[in-house]
Amino acid sequence: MDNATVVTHPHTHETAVAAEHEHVALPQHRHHFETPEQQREAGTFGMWLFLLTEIMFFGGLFFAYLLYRNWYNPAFVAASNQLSIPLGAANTAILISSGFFMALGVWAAEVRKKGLLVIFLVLTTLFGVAFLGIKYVEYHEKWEKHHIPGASFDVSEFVNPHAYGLKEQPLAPDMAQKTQVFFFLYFAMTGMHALHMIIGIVLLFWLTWRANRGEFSAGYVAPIENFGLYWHFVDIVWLFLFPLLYLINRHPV
Amino acid sequence: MSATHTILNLPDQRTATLPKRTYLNNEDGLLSWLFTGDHKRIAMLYLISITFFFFIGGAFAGLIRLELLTPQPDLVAADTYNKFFSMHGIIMIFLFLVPSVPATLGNFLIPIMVGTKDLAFPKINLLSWYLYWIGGIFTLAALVLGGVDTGWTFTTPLSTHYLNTHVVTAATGVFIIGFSSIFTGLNFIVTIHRMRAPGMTWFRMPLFCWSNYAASILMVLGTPVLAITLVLVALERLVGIGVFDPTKGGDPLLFQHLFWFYSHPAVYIMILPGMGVISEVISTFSRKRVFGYTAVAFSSVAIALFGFFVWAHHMFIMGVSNYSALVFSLLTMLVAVPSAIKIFNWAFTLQKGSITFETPMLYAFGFLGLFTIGGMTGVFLGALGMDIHLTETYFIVAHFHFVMVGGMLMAFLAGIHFWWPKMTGRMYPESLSKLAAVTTFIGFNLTFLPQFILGYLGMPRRYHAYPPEFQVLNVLSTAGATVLGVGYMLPLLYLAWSLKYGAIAGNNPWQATGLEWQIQSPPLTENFIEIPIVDHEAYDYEWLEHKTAHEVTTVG
Amino acid sequence: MHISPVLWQFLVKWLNASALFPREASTIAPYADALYFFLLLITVIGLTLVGILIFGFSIRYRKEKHPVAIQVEGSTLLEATWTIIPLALFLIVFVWGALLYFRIYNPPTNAMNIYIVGKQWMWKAEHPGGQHEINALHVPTGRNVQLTMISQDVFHSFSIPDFRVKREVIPGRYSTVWFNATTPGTYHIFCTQYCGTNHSVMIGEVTALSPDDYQKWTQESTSGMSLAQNGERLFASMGCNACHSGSAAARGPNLAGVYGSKLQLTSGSQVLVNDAYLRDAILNPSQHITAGYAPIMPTYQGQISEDGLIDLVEYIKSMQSNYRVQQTLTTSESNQAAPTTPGVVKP
Amino acid sequence: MTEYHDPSNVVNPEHSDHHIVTPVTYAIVFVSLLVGTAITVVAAYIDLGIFNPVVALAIACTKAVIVILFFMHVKYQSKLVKLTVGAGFFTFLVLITMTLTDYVSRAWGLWS
Repeated sequence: MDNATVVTHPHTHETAVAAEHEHVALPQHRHHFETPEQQREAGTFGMWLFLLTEIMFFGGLFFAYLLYRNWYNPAFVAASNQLSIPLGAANTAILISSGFFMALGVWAAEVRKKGLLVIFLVLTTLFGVAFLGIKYVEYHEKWEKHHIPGASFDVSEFVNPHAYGLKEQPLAPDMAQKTQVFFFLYFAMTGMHALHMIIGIVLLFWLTWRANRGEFSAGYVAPIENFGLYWHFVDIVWLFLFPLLYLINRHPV
Repeated sequence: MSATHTILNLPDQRTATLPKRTYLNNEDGLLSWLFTGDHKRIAMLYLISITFFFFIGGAFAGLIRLELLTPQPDLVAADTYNKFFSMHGIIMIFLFLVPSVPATLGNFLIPIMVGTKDLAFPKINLLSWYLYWIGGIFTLAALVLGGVDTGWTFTTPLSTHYLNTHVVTAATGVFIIGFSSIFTGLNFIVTIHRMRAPGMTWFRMPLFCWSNYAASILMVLGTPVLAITLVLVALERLVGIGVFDPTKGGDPLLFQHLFWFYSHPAVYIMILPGMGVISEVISTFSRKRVFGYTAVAFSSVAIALFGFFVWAHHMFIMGVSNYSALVFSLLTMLVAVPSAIKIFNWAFTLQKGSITFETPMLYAFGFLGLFTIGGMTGVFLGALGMDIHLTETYFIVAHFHFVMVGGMLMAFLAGIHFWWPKMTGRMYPESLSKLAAVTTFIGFNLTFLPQFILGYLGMPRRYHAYPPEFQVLNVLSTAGATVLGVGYMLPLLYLAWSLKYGAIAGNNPWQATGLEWQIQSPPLTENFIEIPIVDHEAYDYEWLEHKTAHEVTTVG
Repeated sequence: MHISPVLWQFLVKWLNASALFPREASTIAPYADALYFFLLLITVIGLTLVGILIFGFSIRYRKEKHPVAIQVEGSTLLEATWTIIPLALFLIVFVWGALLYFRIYNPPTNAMNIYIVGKQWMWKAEHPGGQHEINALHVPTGRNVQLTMISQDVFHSFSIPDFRVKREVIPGRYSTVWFNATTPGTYHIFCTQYCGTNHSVMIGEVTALSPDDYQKWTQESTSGMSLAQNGERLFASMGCNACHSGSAAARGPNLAGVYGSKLQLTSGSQVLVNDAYLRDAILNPSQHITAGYAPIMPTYQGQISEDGLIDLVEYIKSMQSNYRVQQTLTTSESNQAAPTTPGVVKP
Repeated sequence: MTEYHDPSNVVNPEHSDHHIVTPVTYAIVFVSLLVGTAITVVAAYIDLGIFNPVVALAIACTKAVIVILFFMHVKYQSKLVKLTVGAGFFTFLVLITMTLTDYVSRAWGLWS
């Protein structure tokens, strides 16, 4: 391996662990990188660039939301009030917990504790699945109330809320139609988020399996780290989605 | 210094032999190509792929010009014609122009130029090629299943509610190609930041790396917006949810904003790498460092940065507010300046040089002339009041063909000829290729100059039939397209011929200074036997002379 | 030359019939052409400059003459020159272009108004006097003509190259353009925004007539009912007059004289009542509730065509008093009250 | 630097050391995120006028910054990564503000 001949640089690492893996030729080290350090930094940087594309990807949706929320504010308020805050808040907490365990997983990999790493990854997965489960319950409710945009969309609940036992102001028919725009954005944004979660969970299964074989407890932690970045990014998207979609004008009118 | 050290000698070319072991014969078999991680092999795969799509797109261009030979709609039916220009646009832009220089020359050269063994993520690089093909197959499927007639711009609500062609298939194709482009850009950025050889500082990098770096930033930040826009178009079409549908409260202009947020920077994605090629070629054949290296380098980055601020100039007459139009017009004028800087810097690179006129140089001269016209006519369109009359006419068609074909394609051909010896180890036939360069230039001008006049006369773009008084100019344009077609067929033939029969090139036939010319051609799979330590500036011809002299003495 | 006389004649005719420069047929055209020639001039100068530099250097410093290159790093002075001069030129172009833009898109207040409805694949022109045209437009010379345009389906673009005016015709929103034709004659109308299969047949002709001829034309081609009259009939048949009766107890605001006024909305903002506002208030009433009224008006989205909306808008614009509204209310068969003329094309 | 062989980029300003964040830090971050969530829900029920969305977004941004800095280790990363994150949000803001110039100014002259 070419990194064996590398001149050792005068730099010393703060932690013994890091310094140790510096000089070990890892099997995962790819030939075109001169040092594992270079490989790790390239990996992190690449992952961040990928997350940049994700920011812009969701950015388009966020702008559409911003525009229509301003144009059709009463419809957005009324439709938003149909979402369940307890479920949304619970999901936020669940997702934060999932992210917390992911962060702990990265730590466990860095200090080379295989058992802990596997446990944390499993916990991350469990919380992720729980999030999707609650999301399914919410989606199902929308399905039953005909709040899914499309041919079967029903606005009667917004035109005549008192008949449905709601304490909302009734919307004029033309404004009530615009609730469909809200629900479309709701489904597009949370759906896109859920899709990212599903991809993440599939990756988590794979990573857990590899972690269980001890691949990440010998100093090679890049996949765990980079997946962690992805997972936290998905969290961040939700941190914005929750207030924007669930908490529009909740105070009593 | 004496004249004996100039390009005249080509010292290593006369005695050159093909190296025994190269990236081309390192492994054998189709699978070794399909599963390769080698950036040079992936570049060659890309080169073959984009050539394939270029000629499909070119065939559509030919059919369009043929239909426009007469004012009457006589060759094909209206919707067939619409499918032709839609396919021409989609294929040429997403499958040819966007990946053209970055994915072929960039892939091949950037790792060598910065002095490393491969791109940072070889597997992602290969994945990018596969995504390109999956996207390409979706596009071809849309074509084979019956075509798509949205135009490459997918304008809503036409694309979402009024057409019954394969819009979703084509949009899926473009969506996937977008990711291919993102991965290429991402790889370049990481490689240039993280993998430079010792001593290869930012300001020692060849300008080709700078311009590809700038284009990569645009790819990474712009493409995802196109992706989400196409997702919304597909959803609107499939479910009918109304974000872009005015009858349901949506704003069709929102689509335009999101679409052009990518598609204007995409223009710079296409042209910037071409500018990089021109810098290399002009410097090499005038034996001189690029005039104002730093200015050229920074102008690339400036174009990339400003490129994100000007998209609404595609929408001046589409109902954006007048105040917003003012802002965007002003910013458009600013983005024109870096391009002007580049042109003059290239021109002054020639000053006090020692100029030779090999084929790449001829293409580069063509580029300078045509890009000047293309750029200046861009100013016509950026000026608010002028844009009203000119937009959506043949003027705009001529303008972007001057930039894209006259600029980018000329640069691409310059680059292909320039690095052909490095990529294949063999020279192209010089006189034939000069003929091709001149033919292309003449054919191009004959095709597209009449279109400026047509545009000012008001002939709208995407017209299947037109009033008879426009015929003379259209006939000229079609005649030019024929010449242009010949100009493009020639390189395909003689470059293929040269693979077997071309003269052996040797390591450095042009006596150029880039790191890629200091290694064998074709290069080894790992590029460098040992990682070079860079101790000279880019385009340092005196360094090269010393090095060559030194080599001669040691060998002798 | 042994070119056959027939072929020669054909060639001459062909070349004579072809155009190289569009006619200048509106007051705006000379302004647009002036900027165009200025831009052409700086393009030619720039191109010549680049050409002289390239060919000059290529001849002067070709290898045969200049075998050894002299390395030059760059020159801040030169680079500043070719940064600042283009920038200055482009800024001049920007200001000039902006002035032209506002000249074309800010209609003068005294312009006569014609409505244009674009649909796949035809142009409908509706004159206030009730003349309807398809793929044709008759205008008088020497008068400011404003076009208020809307699309029924997709984006179209209304372009008259000889007038140098063009504007996108947008679904769901009025857009305007104006011109003042100078020379009688016929000129092309093109749809320049790609709008589907028959995009290239969405063309028409604008006929500029001298004021006398125009007068004659209006009288000959009238359908017998002006837009406002059509609107009045619609106003009654759709039941608008039930609420907008103008009486003090009415459930809807008084519409007489509302056009051009500033209206106080329940949202607290003030809005200028123009064509676009009236149209939107019919389709999306809840966003435009006049202060003091309840949001009870139903939406007419999907129940009324763009032509019908134009009739209504034109009617409300012309309303000076509520006398006729109240008249129609008291007539039980208000629908037949308005005269019907054979040949009226109603959507 | 030119002569010196520096494959790991250690003297490169774009380089930073590999820093291991401790579970204690993570726990503090975790708790503060939960608290932030609670505050944002409570704030939604209080009528603050136009400040409701402002508060909600401010809290969301704070939480996002905390996640980025600690969970995603940006605080301990090189300038390059910090710049990259900044560039992403900058471009997002360009998209929003430049598009808004159109939407905001469309009604100018009609509204007073």
